This record gives sequence, C-alpha cells and structure tokens, in this order.
Amino acid sequence: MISLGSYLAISFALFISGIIVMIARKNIIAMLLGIELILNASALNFVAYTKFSNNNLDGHIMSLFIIVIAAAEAAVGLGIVIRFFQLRESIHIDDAATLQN
Amino acid sequence: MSTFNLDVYMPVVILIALALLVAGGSILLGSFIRPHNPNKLKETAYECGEEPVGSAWANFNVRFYVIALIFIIFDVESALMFPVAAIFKKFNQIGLGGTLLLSILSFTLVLVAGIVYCWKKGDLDWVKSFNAPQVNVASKDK
Amino acid sequence: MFTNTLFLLSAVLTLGGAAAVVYTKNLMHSCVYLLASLFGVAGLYACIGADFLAATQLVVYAGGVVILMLFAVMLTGGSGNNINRYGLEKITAMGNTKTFFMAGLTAVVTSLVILKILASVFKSHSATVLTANEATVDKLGTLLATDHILAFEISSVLLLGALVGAAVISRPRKEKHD
Amino acid sequence: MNSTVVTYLAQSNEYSAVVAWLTKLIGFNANSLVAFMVFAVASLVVVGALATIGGLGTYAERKISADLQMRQGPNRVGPYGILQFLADGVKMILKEDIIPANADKFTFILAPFLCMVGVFATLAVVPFSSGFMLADLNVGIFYLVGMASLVGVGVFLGGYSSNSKWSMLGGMRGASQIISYEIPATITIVSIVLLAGGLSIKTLINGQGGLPQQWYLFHNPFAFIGFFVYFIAALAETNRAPFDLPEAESELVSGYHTEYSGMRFGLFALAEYIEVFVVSGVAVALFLGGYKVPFDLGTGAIFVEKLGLDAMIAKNIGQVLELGSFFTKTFALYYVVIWVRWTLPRLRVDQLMTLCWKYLTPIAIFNLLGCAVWMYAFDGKSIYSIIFESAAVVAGHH
Amino acid sequence: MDYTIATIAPIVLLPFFAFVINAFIVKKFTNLAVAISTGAIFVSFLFALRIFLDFMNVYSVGYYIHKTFTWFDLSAGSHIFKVNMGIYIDNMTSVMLLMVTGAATLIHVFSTWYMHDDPRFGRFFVYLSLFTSAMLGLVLSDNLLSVFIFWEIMGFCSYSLIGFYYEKEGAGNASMKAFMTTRVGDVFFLLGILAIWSVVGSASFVDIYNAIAAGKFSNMYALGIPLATFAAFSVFMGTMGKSAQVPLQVWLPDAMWGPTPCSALIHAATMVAAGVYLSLRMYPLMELGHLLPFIALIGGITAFGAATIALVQTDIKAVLAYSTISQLGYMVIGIGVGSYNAAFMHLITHAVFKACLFLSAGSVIHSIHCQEMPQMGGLRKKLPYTFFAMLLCCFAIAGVPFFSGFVSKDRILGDALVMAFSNPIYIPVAILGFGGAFLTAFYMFRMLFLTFFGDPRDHHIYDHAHNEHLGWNSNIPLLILAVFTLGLFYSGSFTGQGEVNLFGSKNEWFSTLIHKPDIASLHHFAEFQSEDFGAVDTRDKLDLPKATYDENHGMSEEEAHHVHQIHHVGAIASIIIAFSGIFLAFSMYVKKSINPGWWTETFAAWTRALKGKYYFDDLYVGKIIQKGLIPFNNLLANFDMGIYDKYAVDGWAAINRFAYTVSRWFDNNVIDSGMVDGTGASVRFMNVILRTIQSGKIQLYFMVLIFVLASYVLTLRF
Repeated sequence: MISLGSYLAISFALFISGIIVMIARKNIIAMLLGIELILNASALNFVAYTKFSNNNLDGHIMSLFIIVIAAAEAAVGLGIVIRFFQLRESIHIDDAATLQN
Repeated sequence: MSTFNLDVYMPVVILIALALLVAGGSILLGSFIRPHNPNKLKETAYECGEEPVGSAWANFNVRFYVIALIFIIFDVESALMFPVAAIFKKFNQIGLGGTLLLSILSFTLVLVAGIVYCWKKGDLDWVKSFNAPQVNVASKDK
Repeated sequence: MFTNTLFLLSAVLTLGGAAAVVYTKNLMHSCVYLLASLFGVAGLYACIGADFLAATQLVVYAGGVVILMLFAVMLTGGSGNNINRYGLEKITAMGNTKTFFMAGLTAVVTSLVILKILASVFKSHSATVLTANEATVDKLGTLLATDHILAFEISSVLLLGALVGAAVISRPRKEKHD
Repeated sequence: MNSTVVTYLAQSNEYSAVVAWLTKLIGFNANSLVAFMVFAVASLVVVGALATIGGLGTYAERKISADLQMRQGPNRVGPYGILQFLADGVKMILKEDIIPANADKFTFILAPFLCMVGVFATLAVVPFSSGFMLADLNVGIFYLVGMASLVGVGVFLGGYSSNSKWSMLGGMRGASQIISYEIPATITIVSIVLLAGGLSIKTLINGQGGLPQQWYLFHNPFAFIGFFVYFIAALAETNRAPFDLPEAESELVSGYHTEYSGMRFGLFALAEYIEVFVVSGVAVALFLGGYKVPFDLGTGAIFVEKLGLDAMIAKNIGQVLELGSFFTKTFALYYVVIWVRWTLPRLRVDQLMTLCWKYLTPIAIFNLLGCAVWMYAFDGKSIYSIIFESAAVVAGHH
Repeated sequence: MDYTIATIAPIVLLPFFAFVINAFIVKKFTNLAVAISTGAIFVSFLFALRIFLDFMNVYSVGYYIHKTFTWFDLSAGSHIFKVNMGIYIDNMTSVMLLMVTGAATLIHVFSTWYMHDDPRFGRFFVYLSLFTSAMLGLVLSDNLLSVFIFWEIMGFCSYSLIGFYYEKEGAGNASMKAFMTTRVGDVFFLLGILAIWSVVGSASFVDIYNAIAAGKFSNMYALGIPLATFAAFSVFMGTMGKSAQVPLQVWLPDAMWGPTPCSALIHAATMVAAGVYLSLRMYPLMELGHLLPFIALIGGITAFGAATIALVQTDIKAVLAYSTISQLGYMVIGIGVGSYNAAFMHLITHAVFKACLFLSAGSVIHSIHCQEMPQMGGLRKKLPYTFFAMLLCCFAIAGVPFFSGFVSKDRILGDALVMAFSNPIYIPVAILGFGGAFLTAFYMFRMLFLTFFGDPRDHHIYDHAHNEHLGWNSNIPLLILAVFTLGLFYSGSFTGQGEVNLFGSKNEWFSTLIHKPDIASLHHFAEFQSEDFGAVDTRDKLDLPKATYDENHGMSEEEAHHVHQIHHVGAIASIIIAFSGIFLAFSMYVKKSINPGWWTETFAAWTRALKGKYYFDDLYVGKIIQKGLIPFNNLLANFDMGIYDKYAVDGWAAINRFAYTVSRWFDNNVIDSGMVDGTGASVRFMNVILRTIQSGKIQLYFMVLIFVLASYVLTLRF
C-alpha cells in the first residue's frame, strides 16, 4: 500500500487542491492557504522520492528547508495582508490590482 | 544505525482515538441524561447581562500578530536547532565540537539580532500599543 | 497491518482536509481543515520513516503557521459576513461559480501536465520494497552541520529577514497628526 | 532504543507464548496484534490514571488552597471530601449543554476536542518508568512540543467560536501567551538536548542518574537557570497562575471558556490539569533525573544479586521503584505549581509579554549558548564530576 | 614565495570587506569607517608591493601566476560548459596592481583632507572602497567574464560618485549621462565576450590566446565580417566607452561634477585606464582582427581633438578632463601602432601625474572655493607645495626630458613615426600625435600660468585662500606622486637588475619585462594547464631565465638602426614641440607678449566650435536622442510630399488621369482607411486586449503561467 505511486498520487491531489484554492478564492488569506498546500505537496514529493530511490536524506533536508521557507513566507505574506487590510479594509485580491494608492 | 518499526506510533494513534472517544463519549453520555430546554436568553453570549453589541469577531490589535510572527520565526529556528543540538555531543567526542559550536553560535546570533531589532523598535512592548495611536479599525467598525 | 492503517488514516485526513479547504466557504473553517490536512501530511511523513520531519511539520505548521493564519483572519475581521463602512464586502470573497470554473479548468490542465510527467513513475514503480526505517535525527543533524552548513546558516539570515520585514510591514503606524 | 511497555513485556516468556498461540490461532503473525492490544490496555490504564489524577488535581487544588488560606476546603463528599471530583464530574455530565446561537458551531464543538487530542497525544512519550512507557520515539521531546502546540489552537478556537467578547479576548490572549512561552521552553529543551545528545526521552533520562548531582539540573549553571526558565514557561503555557490571564476572572469573566458549559467546559479543565501533570513530568525527565532511582536500584540487578530473586520479579520491583521515583518528583512539582498559584498575584498582560520576550527568551538563548560552550570547554562533564575529579586528583597527589 | 588564491585574494577582498563593513557602520562611526577604508587599501598596497618586488626579483618575461577554480559547471555529458574564475598575474599585472593600490592609497589619504567637511564624508569612502576592490578585481581577473563583472561594478561606482552631490541638478544629469554613454560601450563589450565565447568556449585570457595561436578564429564569420574583427571591434567599443574615446568621449568632461579625489582616482588614474588595459590584454585579438589602424586613428583623433578643446576651457577641472581624454588617446595610439609596452607605460605614468594634477587642482579648489582659472592667479605664494607638485606634473605631461611623460609619450610618437614611414595609413596618426603633443604642452602650461603666476585677478578670492588649512594629509600625497613623475623610475633600472641610465635607453626594466603578446609569441601560453583552487603554481621560477634587454627589439641590426634613427628624430621633434608649446604659453600668459584675445577673435568660429566641444553633446542630445525619430519621420514625409507628390503624382496625373484616380482611391481606401487607420485601430484593439491581461489580478497571471507551462510540457515528448 505504501509505494511511491500512492505518495505521488496524494501529493498530486494536494497540489491540485492548492491550485484550485489559489485560483478560485478571492480572499488573500485563503490564497495563502492554497500556497501552503502546494508547498506541502512538493515537500511530500521530495521525501517520498528520497525514501523510494536512494534513501539518503537530501530530500529530507530539502523538505526541511521548504518548511522553513513556508513559515517565513507565511509570516511575511500575512504581514502584507494585514498591512493591506489596514489601508483598504479589504482582503479581496482584486482590490490589490492597482499599483498606486 | 538501528532501524525501527512503525508500530512505535501505535500508542499515538490509540491515544488520539482515546482522546476523541473520551471527549465524545462523555458528551454523548450526558446527552441521554441531561436536560435540554434552550431558550433565547440562554443562547445569547454573556456580556455582563446586557444585550450583546455587535459581533465579537471584530478586528484585533496588531500586537498579537507581531508576537505570533516572532514566535513562528523562533519556532522554526528551534526546529532547525534540534538536530544540530542532538549531534553536538557526538561531534564533540570526535573533536569537531569547535566548528559545530561556531555554526550554532553564528546561527543563533543572527536570530538574536532579529529579536534585538524588534526590542529596539518597541515591538515587544505591549503597553506601547495602548498609548500609540494606530490605524486599527476595531474601534471604528460599528 | 498497522502501517497500512496509519497510512490510510493519514491519507484520508490529508485528502479530506484538502478537499474541505477547497469546499468550505468559511475562512476560519478552512484554516482548521488546513490544520487537519497538514496533520495528515505529518502522518504520511511518519509512514515512510521521516520521523523528524513529521515532528517538524507538527511544530511549525500546527503550532506556528496555522496559529498565525488564525490570528491574521481575526485581525482582518474574523469570518463574519460584515460590510464595512465603505460598503465593501469585507470578508468571504471565497469565490463564486465563475472563479471555481476557472480554477477547475486550470486544475484539469495542471493535472494533465502532472499526469503526463508522472505516468512513467506510476508504471515503473508499481511494486517497491520498503526499506527499513532508520532514525533520521542524527543523520539530519550531521547533514545540516556538514554538507548543508551553508543552507543552515543562510536560513538563519532568511528568518532574520522575514522577521524584520514582517515586523516592519505589520507594525502599527502613527498617524500624521501625532 | 524503542524500549516501550511492549518491549519490556516481551522479555518475559509468557508474552512470546501468547504471541505464538495467537499466531497459531488466527493464522498470521500476531506480533503486531498483541502489541496493539498491549498498547491499548496500557493506554487505557494511563488515560484512566491520568483522568483520575486530573480529577484529583482539582481536589488537591482546593484542599491545598484551603490549607494555605487556613480554611477547610471540600470535606463533605467522602472521607476528607476526596470524592469531590467525582461529584464534580457527575455534575458536569448532568449540566445542560448550551451552544450560543451566534456561535460558530463547528469550531465550538471542535475546540475542546483539539485540546484533548493535544494533551492526550503527549502522554505517549511521558516516561513513567524505564519499562512502562508508551512510545519511545526517536524525536520524543520534539514530538511532545509539536503535539502540545495543538492546545494553543484549541484555546484560540474556543475563544473565537463563542462569539462573545470575553471569550474572544481570552482566546487571543491565551493563544498568544501559549505560543510566546513555547519559545523559552523549547529553547531550554534544545539546550538539554544538546547536553544529552539525542531527542528521545530515553536518551535524555539515560544521561542522568538517580542522585541529585547526576541530574541535568546540577549539570552546569546554565542548566540550573534553564530549569527555572522552563518551569516558568511551562506554567504560562498551561495557563496556570500567575499566568492565568486568559481566564482571569476579574477581567475576562472566565476567559476563552466563558460560553462553555457542562462537559465541554469539563474537557477544557481536564485537559488543563493533565497538561500540568505532563509538563511537570517533562520537567522531571529533563532536569530531575526522570524515573531514575539512586544506586541503580531501578534495573533490579541488585535484587537478583543480593536477595537471589527471579530476574523478572526483580525487574518488576525495579519498575515499581522507578514509577515511585517518577511520580514522587512529578507530584512534588505539581504541588509547587498549585502552591505558586495561591501565592503569587496575577501578572498584567504587558508584564506577561515583557517577562517572556525580554527576560525568559534572552536568558534561554544565553543558556543554550552557555550549554554549548560548556559542553565544548569541559568535554561534557558535569560541574560535580569536575570538582570531584579535581579533588580526586588533588587527593592522589598527597 | 609561493602564491595561492588565499595569499592574493586579500588585495581585492580587503577593500571589499571594508566596503561591506563601512556600509553598515558609516552613519554612526564615520571616522572609524574612513580609517577602515584607508587602512584596508594600504594593506592591499603592501600585498601588491610584495607581489611586485617578487616579480622584480624573478625578473623574467615568462613568469606568471595563474590560479583558477570552477565557478559553476553545467556540463552535461560530452557537452562541456564550465565557467572558471581565477587570478592571472604577469609582469604587467604586477605593475598595474602597484599603481592602482598606490594611487588609491594616496588618494584615500588626500580625501581625508578634501572631503572632511562634507556631510557625506563617510559615504564617499564607502564608494571608494567598493570601487578600489572592483578595479583590483579587474586587474587580477584571468577572464573576460569577471572583467566584465568588475567593469560594471566600477561603472556603478563611477555613476554614484559623479552624482555624489546629488542636490545639484548637473551632477545628477552628468551621472546619468556617464552611465548611459558607457552602457553603449558595455553592450558591445558583452557582445564581444559572447562572440569570443562562441569560438573559444571560455573567456579566459589564456584560452583566448591559445585559441588564436591555434587558428580557431580563421574562417569564422559573424554578420558577414570575420568574427575576429567583429569580436575585436566589440571589445574595443568597450574600451571606447570606458576610456572615453571619440565618439563616446562626451561623458568624461561631465564626470567632473564628482568630488575631485574621485575624479583623480576614477576618471584619471584607474577606471578610464581600465579600458586601455582591456585592449592591451586583448592585443592579439585586435591584431588578428586587423583593427590596429582603426584603433590608431581613433586614438589620434581623440588625442588631438580633446587637446584642442582643452585650449579654450576656463574651468581648471575641465582642462584636466580634456587632457585626460587626450592622454588616453595617446595610449590608444600606442596600442594602434603596436607600441605595446609604451602604451602600458603611458598608462602608468599618466595615472601618476594625472592623479597628482587632479589632487593639486583639488587642493587649489578647496583652498579658494572656485574652479574658474580667470579668477585665480598668483597662487604660487599661497600654495607653494601644490605649485611645486603641479609644476613637476606639467613638465611630465608636456614631455620634458627626464620626466616620465617624455619617456612614454616619446616612445609612442616614435613608433607612430616609424609606422608612418612604413604605412601611409599611419601618417595622419603621426601628425595628429605630434600636433596633440604641442597643444598639450601649451594648454597645460596655460593652466599652470593662469593659476599660479601673474597677479591675483580676483583679490577677494586670493585673500581668502586659506592655505593654513592645508595639512600633511593634503600635501604628502601630492609630493609623493610628484616625485614619481621623474622619468628614472620607469626607464632605467632602479631595482638593481641592470644599470641605471638616466636617458632611459639601456637595460630598462619596463620594456624588458613587458612584452607584446603578438600572435607570433603566443606559443608561450600553450604550455598552460588549468590548476585547481589554491594549488601552488607549478612553474618553478628558479628555472626561468632572467630577462635581458634587447636593444634591437628582436629586429635585425639594420632594421633596428633604421628604427632608432627615426626614434631619434621623433625624440628631438617632440622635445622641440614641448618646449615651443611651453614657450608659447609663457609668452601669452606670463610675458603677455602675445595677446590670446586676438587669437580667439580672429578664429572666432573655431573658438565657438571648441567651446561647444565640437557639438557632440548637441548632436547626441539634441539631434539623435530628442529629434532622432521626428527628423526621420520628416524625411519620410518630405519624400512623400516633395518627391512623390511633386514629380511622380503630378507627373503621372498629367499623363494619366485614370491612374491618378486609381491611385487616389487606393490611397484613400487602402492606405488611409486600411493601413493608417487600421494601424491605429489595431493598436487600440491590442490595447484593449493587453489592458485586460495586464489587470493586476494575480490569479489571472497565475493561470496564464500555468497554461503556458502546460502547453510547453504537453508538447514535449519523454
């Protein structure tokens, strides 16, 4: 039951969910949720490949740093969202379409 | 390197299941014997006996977010530190403790710089937020 | 037996969580579902012996990122369907038929691409023998302290940057008249 | 490694006999199945015991507070009022379950479950004795940190879902307090991991001995300070006084569980009391030698040697001694926790954050670096062994 | 002394670290930052000195240090794509290193005085440090790619320093102009690197030399011209931009908006010389591409043209700026006429005396807060050290015997004369060269006399000249530089390897050590093997033969005699020219026996042209840039109305009305409605589409991204 194929399938499903969330939602925070899903899918892929190919831990390291980067990304991204909300009172993505003011 | 069986995770699963069972079971058990006669007054949120004004889901102080932010950064830092700390003893025994110590030092000090920055800028002062006016919508949103 | 159960539970939690994130219209709920999904991913890590990563996933995501998201949701007005004083729709914006149609289209295209890439994998790796699980902490530590020392040190700089940047961005600002 | 209750029992002949019998009976390898059943029973025992301890915690709290305030405390139900917690339990089950009309029902129901899951899952790695331990994960202590952080989500969601301003404030405060104090606690744990050289709880405890000078508490000055940092942070993480701001009665009515009634409230309370036990246990495991019994009595070898007992029986006696050692220390800490609650006044919210970020966290980081430098400089020796060895050297010269 | 990268890299890294550190501390600890910068470059200087002395000790033509390491390796299978970085030091580099670090040290010291009262005192040093490290990196580079990287960093520093006083509008414009103008050259330079890479598969100098020696460039064509020519021209365009050769010279005079020490370092001594240095390194390619006559001609035009403009300038820094352009022109002539070591020697000597001249001008400007020469005069008594230094430098640049400028410039001119006798293409070069030499002597002494001699023309300025502020850190650098304008340091052999000869024709170390890497002598590099990072150079310098001075320069006795004769003629001519220039200036501005006003009135048109800098700026800004498109449109319109309508349409109409009607119908319906209006409509239509796409809606972008990616992946087969 545990095989590379099943892991890839799960990460594929996660990835697609992330894509759908990212595109369908107009709420910036919800989009960030989608990004987290996508990042998790990729991290899962790395670990699965590592396990089922040569079993050295480079994939683990990669996933570890993906997690690190995801955390940093969430922190900065949400910071921007909050700042934007303070300015606009909106977290609708299309309100962020203008470059100025 | 010793190997391990996934059976070690059994207790984790069992305990999580137990937690859900205990919690769900006790509530379910109560539902057979406890009274159930709700009225509108019971179901309003407590606000010192007055009618609740507006929703509680208003905006909150940004300070909370900054705290959470510093937290997550240090959380990640500690997550990265754990494996390195775990091998410190081993490395020390084979004479590589000095280099590892240096890398731990530099890693930590860089993050200390971050907390020093936040300290200097007053992000760690809770009181300041009460004094400083801010673009907080909570008070305006009625 | 137990391994498969653990895997199935985790997979169901992951996929169910992800599906619920897609499905739900309530932002707060979708954060909670995300938590479930990430929890499931931690279980999946555990299933292939990545114990440290599983724990990291718990610590960073369950404890950190999701809390941060919840805070951000609260700071931007909770999930009530309020209309703010400018008449803008304040929250929700969780998509409508049109956006979901677009998203579905994109998802189909993406899945075509990924399936094309993965087709060979599905064919060739049908029967893999699981290698024994080994403790990863020491190995990871050794890797981090030797081969990937640069990445390790630079990640501290990245975190510093994220900390300072996000703190600057989200810091409450004084208004002009003060 | 991986010495759990199953591996402990597997040392006896009966266990393998049972496995063999079952294998024959059902036709495939029953190792896993027996392990599952053993784990299930052990988990039930642990959960039962801890639920009782949690319940007794409420009783102890009242009794001790009464004692501190020269009162009687509960004394009607049972001898010395010891059955008070049962009466409380019955009351909670019998109470009406009210969900506010404006509440977010999904999260309202979910929140106490999250708290329960977070706390119960940590029980898996609590080291009761060298044999009676549910799971000795390779990442034990780190796993504990991760699972415990679910409580923060539970508290936040509890506060959020009620749609009451008191709850909301309490929930926000509670969550930010829990996550804030997680940092000094975690960093202190890292410094102990650095001393022990592994994340598994067993490794952490095996680095220590039964006698106080072998504990990590007295290993070096940094660890000594670290203990207090960890203890304070743990108090705050469990929302105990003087850090019980999320449920400060005078400010926030009842904090994040204002709107919870009946058993749902009971779950929060139960989770809290068990968590206090868990963090006390972790403090014992990290700093106070865990289940170690002085003079290696815990292994039971000495009984075989001196008293000529059967090896398995001797081991069992050793286990009992270890259990005693662990529970004694943990309950002592538990007592201190309650004692602190009824002694110190509550902090203000800004003092709380200042304490965390401006005192505990820098001190914890300093301790971490100090421990690393200590390890490097003194080759991992404890302060006692340094003094003892130098004394021995001096003595040898004369 | 065995060298590794670790023992050489500090030369570059010290100033760079100084830059990094200072960038952080400069606001709070300005003085510390200045001390760090100056200290770092001084230590670099010591390193460079050690390398130089080591090379002098070996004293061999064949000795070089070459260390490489792989920067990145994208090789896949048999396809090799490997980018190496490395350090290459030969005799030329060692001299260059010494010059750059020495001049930079002195200028740093001078700047501590000159910039001291500036509000951005510290920031100036931050830029200087970055610049110095980039320049040293360029000099040490072993390949064109890293040369280009450092080249661009220098461009940035130059931009920042020209615009240092960014409150002044002129400074901002000048910095932008400098940046954009050199960019033209840089684009070509990059093109040249790519062209070379396409043949050699590497950008390393040594690989390029080997490829040339192996004839890899033969039968390679780009755009229908030989690739060697194309590459050589492109690289030389880089030189033209950086070294301000006609027609890209316009930025250098404007660069004088920057602080004077930076003008001294960047726009006189080092950066502009880097262009020439590049051409010197690429000499075999220039030779292979038959570009030398072109180079010589460009150099001649620059040398003479800039000198003429310098005649009429009144701003002391402007005179120096044009003189710099002119002297750079001489170096380029040197390259063009194959006078390799003289060109390089002129680079070094010019760096020294021009840095000194700029620093002198700087101390004059700083003392009287004025740059206009007509308002100066008689400053000799107020600023005696400055006067002394400037006098020596003027002798040097004018080509008075026993001074450095004579040694180098005379050799260039002599070789130009030799070439002129053998090849008529070079005749204008020789004429322009000698003419320029005369003008140089004249305008330099004009500047000297106007500044320091005569009576004070503006007593207010004269009285307020506060020479008491001059300190050791302003005078010592001047005097040190002035001492090194003496010719014996360059000719002769002060390192003790030959006999000292003041006339500089016997046993001189400069032309002994620095040999032209012309195609015939490239076999020297063939034995090269790339070495790993930090490996000790395998060349055993004990085995290397000591270089000896060959009076005949490898020619036969007869030829050499002939060449020597021409050289003697050239030397005598240039001495006469120099003195006559000086005499003319003396009689105009000191004796006042000749009235310069008469000359300007008589040749008013010329004067206007000179004052207008030959209208290059007007041409570029007014004609090409601003009106570039409109005149082109007008031309088309004129063609349409003036020629097509007048002759063709009217003529044809008169002959054939039917054709006219058809033509008009065609014009109206197809051209106007269909094409002209259609163009507008299609633009509007595209506008609508593009505006919709460019909506700022990130999800849309994301979708498009995915679709494009998908269409790419789905068409792949694997």
